[in-house]
Order: sequence, then C-alpha cells, then structure tokens
Amino acid sequence: MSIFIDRSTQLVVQGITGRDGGFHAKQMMEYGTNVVAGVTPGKGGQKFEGKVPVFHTVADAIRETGANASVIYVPPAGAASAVMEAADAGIKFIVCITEGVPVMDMTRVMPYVRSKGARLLGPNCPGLITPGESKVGIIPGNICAPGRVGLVSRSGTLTYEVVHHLTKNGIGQSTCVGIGGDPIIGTNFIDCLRAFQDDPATDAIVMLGEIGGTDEQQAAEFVAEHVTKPVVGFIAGQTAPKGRRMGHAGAIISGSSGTAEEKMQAFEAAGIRVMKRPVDVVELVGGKA
Amino acid sequence: MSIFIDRSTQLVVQGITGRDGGFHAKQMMEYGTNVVAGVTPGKGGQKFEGKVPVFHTVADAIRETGANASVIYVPPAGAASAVMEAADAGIKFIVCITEGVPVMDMTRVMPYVRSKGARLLGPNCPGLITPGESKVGIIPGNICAPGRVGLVSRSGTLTYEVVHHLTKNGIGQSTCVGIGGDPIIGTNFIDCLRAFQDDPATDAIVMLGEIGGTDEQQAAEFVAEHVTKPVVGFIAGQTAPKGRRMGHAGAIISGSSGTAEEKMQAFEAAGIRVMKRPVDVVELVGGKA
Amino acid sequence: MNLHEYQARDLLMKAGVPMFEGGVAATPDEAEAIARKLGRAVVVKAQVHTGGRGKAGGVKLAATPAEAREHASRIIGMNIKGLTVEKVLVVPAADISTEAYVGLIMDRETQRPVYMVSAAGGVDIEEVAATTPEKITRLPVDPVYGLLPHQALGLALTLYQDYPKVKAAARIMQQLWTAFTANGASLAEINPLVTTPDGEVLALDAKISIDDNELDRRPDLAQLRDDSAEEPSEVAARAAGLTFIKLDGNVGCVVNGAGLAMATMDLVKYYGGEPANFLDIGGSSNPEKVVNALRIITSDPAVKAILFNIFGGITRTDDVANGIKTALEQFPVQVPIVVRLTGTNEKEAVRILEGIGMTALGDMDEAVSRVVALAREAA
Amino acid sequence: MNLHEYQARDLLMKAGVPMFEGGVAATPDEAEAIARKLGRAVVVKAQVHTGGRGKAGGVKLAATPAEAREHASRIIGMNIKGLTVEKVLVVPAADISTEAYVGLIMDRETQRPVYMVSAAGGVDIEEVAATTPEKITRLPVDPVYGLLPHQALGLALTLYQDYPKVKAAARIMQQLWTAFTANGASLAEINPLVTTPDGEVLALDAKISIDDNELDRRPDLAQLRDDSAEEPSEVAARAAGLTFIKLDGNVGCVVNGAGLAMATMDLVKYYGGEPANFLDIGGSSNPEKVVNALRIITSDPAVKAILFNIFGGITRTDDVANGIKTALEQFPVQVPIVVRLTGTNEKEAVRILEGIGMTALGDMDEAVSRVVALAREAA
Repeated sequence: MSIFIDRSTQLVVQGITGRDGGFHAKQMMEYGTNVVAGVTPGKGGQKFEGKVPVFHTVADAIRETGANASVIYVPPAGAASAVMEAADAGIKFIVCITEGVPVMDMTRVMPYVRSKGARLLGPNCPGLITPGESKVGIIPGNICAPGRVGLVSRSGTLTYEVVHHLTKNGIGQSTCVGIGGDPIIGTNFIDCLRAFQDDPATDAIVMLGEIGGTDEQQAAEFVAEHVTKPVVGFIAGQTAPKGRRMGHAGAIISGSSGTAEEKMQAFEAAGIRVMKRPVDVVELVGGKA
Repeated sequence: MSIFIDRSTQLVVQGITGRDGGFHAKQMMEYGTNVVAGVTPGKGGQKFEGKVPVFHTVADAIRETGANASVIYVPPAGAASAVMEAADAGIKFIVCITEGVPVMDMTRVMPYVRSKGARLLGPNCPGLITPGESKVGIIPGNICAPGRVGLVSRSGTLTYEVVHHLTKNGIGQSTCVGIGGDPIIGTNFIDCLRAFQDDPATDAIVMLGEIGGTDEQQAAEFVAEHVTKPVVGFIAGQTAPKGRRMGHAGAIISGSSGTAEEKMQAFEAAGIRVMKRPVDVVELVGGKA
Repeated sequence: MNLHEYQARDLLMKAGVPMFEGGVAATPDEAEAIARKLGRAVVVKAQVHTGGRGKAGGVKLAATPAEAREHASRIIGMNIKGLTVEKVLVVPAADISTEAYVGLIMDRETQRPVYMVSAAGGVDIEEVAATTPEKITRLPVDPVYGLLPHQALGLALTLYQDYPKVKAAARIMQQLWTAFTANGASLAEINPLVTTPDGEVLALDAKISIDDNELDRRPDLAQLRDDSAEEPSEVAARAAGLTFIKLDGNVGCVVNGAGLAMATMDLVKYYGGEPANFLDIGGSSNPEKVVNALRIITSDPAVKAILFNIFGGITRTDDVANGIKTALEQFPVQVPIVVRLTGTNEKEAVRILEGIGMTALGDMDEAVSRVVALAREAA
Repeated sequence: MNLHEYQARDLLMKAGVPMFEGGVAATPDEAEAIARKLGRAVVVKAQVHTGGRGKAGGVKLAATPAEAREHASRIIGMNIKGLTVEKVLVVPAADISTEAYVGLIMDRETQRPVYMVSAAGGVDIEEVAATTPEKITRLPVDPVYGLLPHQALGLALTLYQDYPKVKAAARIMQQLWTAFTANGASLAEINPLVTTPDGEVLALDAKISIDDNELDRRPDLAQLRDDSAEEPSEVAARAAGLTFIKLDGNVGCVVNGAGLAMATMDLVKYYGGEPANFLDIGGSSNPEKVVNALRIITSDPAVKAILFNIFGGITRTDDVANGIKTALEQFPVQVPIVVRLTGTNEKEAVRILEGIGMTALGDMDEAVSRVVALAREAA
C-alpha cells in the first residue's frame, strides 16, 4: 500500500516531447513507472523512445491506453489548460510539475478540477514517489527505499536531503509527496496527512514545512485531532529575512506572521516532534517506524 | 400539503418599490401571502404600504425578517443579478417573474443557483399559487380554489383559462405552477411532476405544454416511468405557423421539429390523456381527482 | 433576431474568423463593381432570412463581372419563401477541397451553448444528423469557463487529420465562441467550413441569430434589424409592441398571452375555421395597443370576422374594451367582432361594450364557435 | 513584484477608481512645478517599496509650491528601511471626513481573492485587525463569477450609511476587482478610502503587488519593475536567473532549491555562524549561473567563507563543479570555499573538483560546521 500512486498507476505524460517532459519521462520509465502514453498537441502518432505512444489530447490517450494518472511538464502558459484537460478527460490524479503558473489561473483550475472529482498535486512541485512501485515527477528514485515512513513536504531538494538521511540509515518510505510551495495548490499537508493516517502501510509521518502562510499551523491542528500515527516535523527558514511587506492585507488575512518559531510552536503543541536539523529525522523517526 | 409554497412561506419581494413589484406585492398580500420584506437597493429603511420593511439587500432582509422565499420583479438588466443575490443570501426558493432576461445571463445563473442548493422558478413565468395558502407571482387568486389537482404550465393566460374551467366546475387545485417559456428555466415540467407525484395532497396532474423544444416529450417519458398519478395534458400551437428557421443547428440538436402532433403522440404513448380543448380538462380530470 | 449573411460575416470576421472579403450590393451595378474589384470568379448570394436559398436559385456562380451583374439583376427582387430579396452578397468563389459543418447553439436541455461539428458539412447536414448522427460531434460548453483550449482542439480533430488544419480549425472554434458570447447569440453557424487545395481553412457561409432579449443592452446589434426583409404588417405590429404573425385564414384573432393565443387559434380550427393570424397583445394592457391590433388585422382583406379572447390577469379587460371603442370611433371596421373577456375589471368592460352596442361573452368555446360561424357566413 | 504608489495609482485610475490627479517628481524642481500646476496644498510622498513611510518622515504636507520643493529636496535621497527614495509623488491634499480600508488579496486558504474592508481605515488597520477583528468584513470572491453586484453593494454598506456614498463605494469595489484581475495582482489595496466634506468618495493611497508568474505574459507590467528601488546585488542576481537576498552574516551560501537553501542557512546558524545571504541557483543547472553566483557573493566584503550545498536531482552536480572551476579561472576568490554535493553525476563532479585541488564533502552537517569554523577563523 501507499498513497495516491502504486504499481497500478498508468501514467500519461503531458508535454512528453518537451525537454523536461522527455528527460523525466525516461527517468520515470527507468524507475519502473508504467508510462503508458504521452501527450503533445501536434505530435499525435509519434512514439516516445520508440515505444510510448504520443497523442494530441489526453482524451485520446485515455481511450487508447487506459491511463489513470497524469503528470504535466508543459510550460507555464499552458499548464493551467493542461490540468483542466486532464480533469475533463477523466483523469482522477493529476500532478503538475510546472513552475511559474500564474496564481490567477489556479483560482479557475481548482474549482474546475474539484467539479470533475479529480485531485491535483502541485503545481510547482517535485511530484511523488512510492519507492519500488511508481514515481511520478522528478524526485530522484535512487535516494528512496521502500518502507513505512510517509513524507510530505513543501519543498524539493530539502525533501531529497531528508529522504537521503532516512534511506542511508535503513528507514524506507511508503510514499514521499512534494506538495509544492505555490500560494494555491491542489493537495495540501492535511490531504496528505489524512491519506497517510488511512494508509495501513504507513507507520509514521514526516512533514517538512517552511516559513510563510498558516498551512503548517492548520496541519498541526489536524494532526492533534485526527492523526494517531507519530509525526515528525521540520520548518525551514528560521534565519530567513523577513520580506519587506507591502500593504496590510497579508497580515490581516492570516492574522499570523508565518514565522518559523510560530510554526514550530504549533507543531509542538500538536505533539509533533520537531527536528532542529534535517539529520535529526533519523533519530526522531528511527524508533517509531 | 402542496408543492414549493404553503402557509409557512415567508416572502421577500425584490423590486417591491417598482411599478410591477408594488402592484403584485399588494395583490399577494391581499391574497394572504406572508410578504415579510421588500428589497430595493437605495430604498432600505422605507416601509412598503406602511408595513412591509424595505431593505437594500436580500441578506439584510433575511437577517431582519427570516424570509425563506423570494420573488423578483426587477427589470431584465438586473434580473440575473437579483436571482444570484437571493441564492447567495441563502434563499432556497426563488421565483423570477421578469420577462426579457438575456439567455446568456441564465447560463451563468443556473450553475450558480445550483451551487447554492436553491431552486429557481422562471424567469418569464407567472409564478405559482397554492390556493388558500400562498400566492407568489401574478396568477389571479380569484380564479383558483383549494383542491387536489396539481397544474404545471409553460404559459400564463392559458393556465388561467384551464384553472378557471376547473374551479368553475368545483375542481380545486393543490398548487398551480407556471414554469415559463424561456429557453433556459430553473424549474421544468419534470421537476414539478416529481414534486406533485410526491405530494400527498395531489391526486391528479394537469400539464399544459406548447410547441417548440422537446421538454414535453421528456416530461412524457418521465410520466411513463415515474408518475403513478393520472396526468392530463394539453399542447397549444397545432395551428401555429412554423417559424422561418435559420440555420441547421436547431434541428440537429433536438432531432425533433417540436410540433404539437409529436408532443401529443408522446403524451398518449406515456398514458397521458390529451385534451383537445381547454374545456376538456374538466371531463378528463373530473373523474380522477 | 436573425442576421443576414453579410451581417453575420462582419461579426465573425471581427472575431477573427478567416473569410473571403466581399461586398453587399443592392443593385446589379453595385454587384458588378464588387465583382470587378475582386477580380476573379464570384458567387452572388441572395440576402434573405430563410434557408434553402440555393435551391430557390438565390445563389449563383459568376465567372465575370458582367455575369455577376446579370445574376444580381435576377436575384434582387426575387421572392424566396414569401420574402423579397433586397440585397446580394458578392464574394470570391472558392476552390473547395472539403466541406465541414460547425454550429453553436444555445441548448435548452443542457442549459449551455452546444457545439455541433461534422466533417460531413454542406447543405445536407440535417440529413446527416438524421441518418448518421454519429458523424456529428456535440459538445456542451460550460459558459463560466468558456471554451477551453483542449475542447477547441478536440472538436477540430474530429474535422481534420492534418495538424496545421486542425490548429486553424481549433482557432476558428475559439473565434466562433467569442462571436457567439460577445454578441449574445442564440445561434452561430458556419456551413460550410471549407479547406482549399492549398490547405487554407475558411468559413464560406455564416448564420447568426441574436437573442432578442439582448437587444436592449446592445444597441449596435439592434440597429442591424432589417425591416425590409419582413412582412410589413409584422414590422408594424412590432413597432406597436405586439407580437403578430400573418397566416392564411379568415378569422382575425386578438388574444393576451402567447399560449392562450395559440390555444385560441387551435380552437378556431377545432370549430372548423382558419385563423388569419397569431396576435398577442402582451401583458400590460393599453387601449392604444388594441387600436393598433385592430388596425393591423383589418388591413388584411382576407379577414371576415374578428375574435377577441382576453383572460384578464395583469391585462385589464376594461382597457381592452376601451381600445375596441376607440378603434371603432377612429376607423370603420367592416367585419363582425366577437368579444370574449373574463377576469380583471370584467364588469366595467361589459358596461363599456354594451355602451357601444356590443355584447361580451364569458366562454371561450362559445365565442370561438360563433366567430367561426360568422366568418363562414361572410365568406 | 511590488509597484510604487504612483504606478498602482495609474492602474487603479485606468480601472476608473476616483483619485486625485498628481505627478511624479525625481527632483525638487519637478515637485515644485507639479505643486504649482495643482494650485493648492499638496502632499509630497516618498515612492519606496516598503510600509511605514509616514512614520519615517517620507510623507509631508506642503501649503505652497516652495514648501513642496523643500520637502522634496529632503525626501528624495532619504533612506527608508534600507531603501533610497528616488522619486516623490505630489498630489493635492484632501480635506478628509472619514477614512476606510479596502484590500483585495489572493488568499491561500480559500484559494480565492478575498476582500477585506473596514470603516476603520488608515495606518492603524493592522491594529484594528488584531484587537477588533469584527470591524473588518471579509469576502472571498468566486473568480469564475467575479465580484457580483450585490456583493459589491454589501461591502459598500459596511462602510457607509448614506446611499450615494454606498453606491460610489460599490463602484470602487468593482473597479478594484477589475484592476486586480486585469493585472494579475496578488494584492491591491486602497488605504485610506476617504470621504470629503462635500460627499465625494476618493482613494488617497494605492498599493498593488503583481504575481511574478504573470510577468511573462504581461510585458507592459514587467517593465514597471524599478531596479533602482532594490539592492543592486539582488537586481544583478535576478538578471542572472538567481534568487538572492543579501543578509548581514559572513558565510556565503550557494544552494539549489529554496527549501534546502533556508535549511542550510538555519544549519549555519545552528553551528554558530551567520549566513551572508539566501541564494537559490534554481533547478536547471548551468555552469554560468554558478559563476554569477560566486561573483555576486564575493563582491560582499563581509563574506569570509563560502558554502556550496548541492543536492543533485534535476541539478547536475558536475555542472556546478564546472561552474566553480570556471569562476576560479575567471576571477580570484580570496575566501575559502567548502563544497558539499551529492546526487546526479556526483562522481564526475568530485573528479572535476579534485582536478582543481578541491575536495567535495557528502554530508551537509559536516560541510556547514566546517564553513562556519573557516569563517570564524577569518573574521
């Protein structure tokens, strides 16, 4: 078991003929992900790497290959459309790797995706990996190992750092999910915490947060109320400079300055054990998973 | 019992200070409808007829009076906004009398109203009446009488004609509903048929249709499958001229020319007894209700 | 409101749809001048609010300006389905490889604009729809999101294989959406959408109908209405705030409400008569409307008797009675009038009519059977 | 991207928001000329990307053009929170009856733009929010429908009793929505929205931030960026495709990924050091980026040692090693460099570094504690 993806995931790669899409499609295939189709409008009929059929549209890809998940590597200008296309075609799990998607576009994408009963991960996220089964996105497969720790993170390379420590020390992962750091994202900490809590193959959860916003505080509340599995947390940005803020609206809406201290306090109050350094994950998770 | 409105209906009249709104608000009050509030932006704080408080917004009206239904008499340019305002404020039954609402506006209104869990009747409809209890709209109260026949109609004065025959002959009505003849309406024949079928106070149903579209055919299918109560039907427009049609799209989409003959055949195939003349309603319903 | 082809073309071209430049001519001279300016074979097309122009001889190919002139002189003034052709459109003749159909219509059932597209376009598209409906792709579009890029592409892929043509067609789908929504259309249709031997995708013919309810807020579109293309009596009725359609019978009908008006006509037929018209005086009663209604109906020499059928709700029956009285004072009505009225202010209405020596009936069947009998006697 | 007040004013006025006409001056002469043209008392306002201008003396009332000149000469060049004032805005001084607050911000939680409005506007609005939150009305707006008329009215009714002012404020709510969505804003704020003794409703100050992700498709907005209002090193970094923020410590940091960069800085602190900067070289590795990063960091004389912390995923560690090699060939680096790298092409990277006499560490804690020690020795 795992969350969101596993051996049965049949992936369509949107933007497979692009530079990033092509590179990572190969990486995913090498890892063992079932990449069943690619989509690039105008390139329908081609074969990627001589074997993965490319289609003009996601609808075509689903009809011909039975794809049930999608990953998006198209440039920012087309990323919102690509998500909506996947949702409209019936894909229920959509991962958008693209960085730089205008937030205004996401305000339209999110209600659309929900109206189609789909889940979006991202945008601007590294994707996710269920070690040994399937990898969707860009997380390096070689640093992961199958196991029973679930990991959810707002950042990319910091995730690698923490996973690397786990794996080096013999602690495998059920699924590692990078939710992305954009203001509007499809899947947040709470969605992943809920999924890990419900996943029989996950024994402990690692949550990597950052300064800014109040997502971590809300996640902490959720943990206090709904998560019975042990949770270990980290907040990056204790020494980060406070941005020069313009206007008052930000402070009014969040009622919080989003500092690392606030977030770590919220974690501790919720019974989440707080890592001081990435390497601490080994000790804090070690006895638990 | 009845459908949609009854003694407990607490009505807010949107556009109460206008010519039509004011006239019909008085008529409804005289009939006994609980008109608890009026809304006209800019006229908040006034009293209509010395007793009904007028508010700037529907939200204010609900907060102060507990209104649970709304009727709209505002001009076409503001009618769509008025419906959305009522739905947003929490009104669950909204009747739009206004004629001339652009259909494009209605394509936005309908998903909005649904997303709020509300029902819209109309636009461009005469409203409805539960004789002896409540009247919302413009159907003349004096031609109706309490009873056990439910009536649903696409037209206005034809409804009066048929109700008049019923009442004159001692056949009262549970509720009479005018759904309006616009291309996009909030409540259709099937919605009313379902409600009448479920209403213990309704023994028989009269359905008045017109040429054009396929609503009556679909209603007939619904009757055949889901309605156990006797249904009597009429289609106006046997002798109406066929419009000079432009383009092919209309014929392609409906796959039907929407003639009176087609519709009457559909009625008969569904076991609906077809009136040849309005007066026939008496004989056909007489023995049933 | 239906637009002429040349008006629909303007709206589509404004939205970017690729079409041939052409010109509208009201005289053969103008048609010849346009053809000369275009400098190639042209098509001369009758501008008239009905389908079937081609079969009626209203669309002709002209190899030379002189021929264009000749065709125009025959088409202008031609009668097609009861309508007189006032203008012709002159456009370059296209060298056509394929003909597709693209329609966008406001759909009652889905409550959305729905695309209908088919690679099997042309004049027989309704036949295609009836016999091989699988050849027509339908797509309802959620208007709060608009036509999404992948939807436009998906529609275009049902028309063409060749990707440059697919892209061109997808763009046209978007442009049609823009034209439809920006103008408050109830229908927008390109038939045929053609490809040329050199791979261009072009709209050859365009039809647009505007939702009448949009015209108040779109004065620019309202002024496109071409009164000359309609029955003069219908134009006069609209100016008077009446909905009127002329028919071939001899019983004139004045009714309040469209449903009751149709039911009244049906009842005329039921009792053996033939209605001379559909006429709805609408909700707000006003004696002046009644005067206009009588003026319009009596101007038809075929009318042998006139029926008023008024069920007063919003409509005050005394207003109608006063309208009849005023009309009879203003102009002579040579045919018998039967009045049925009931509802709001009925007593006052009866008093007014009795004051001018008329009786009012209360029953619709009685009134209709009587007017049919009177018309039969007069015929 | 934050806009200056004068730029935000332009966008709001384009959307119809009523504001005083004014002018921007880069010199005292220009400020005087604008004040003279306005012909009344003016306010001279520092244009700088931070709050608290007023308290810092950057906003001054001037009764005469000469006084405006005087204020401008003091404000231009002034340093406010580390930023130098380059321009002042000169606008008429308003006679104010009431001050309200109107803000519109993209909200993570509701995933919608959210209005925040309060009749208790002015500089202390955050205090109001903290102590009497009930005085602030919040309204998330569904962007697929936009701000609906009744919502604009409802917001305006929380500000004023008098209906003409309510109507004026409702119009401004709509105009603010237009400005926000048309420009891809993440924040748009009017504070204060004032009423004057003669009943006018006017926006006196405006703040707008644009979502950086919008700038590619909005070149007109992208060119509003004012490099002169930022740290030169940050401007240079952005030009090189790097995200860089200067800090006060002495350990320079070059990291790939923002989260890891922050965690690295935190670890520097954990081991007793002080980071000199935040620097994210981003995902796509490119030796040139590394060269630029080193150039920017070494231009800060406070930097005593430099740490590379690279976890190769998309980033190829050999590209980073090549970048270091190239940089060292191009310009002298006087401070010690500690390199930690692991991941993609790690072996090749180690080989390159060893080729220039450097060692690469594999462990982050080891690398950070070493660089902190080196910086301490050098200080």
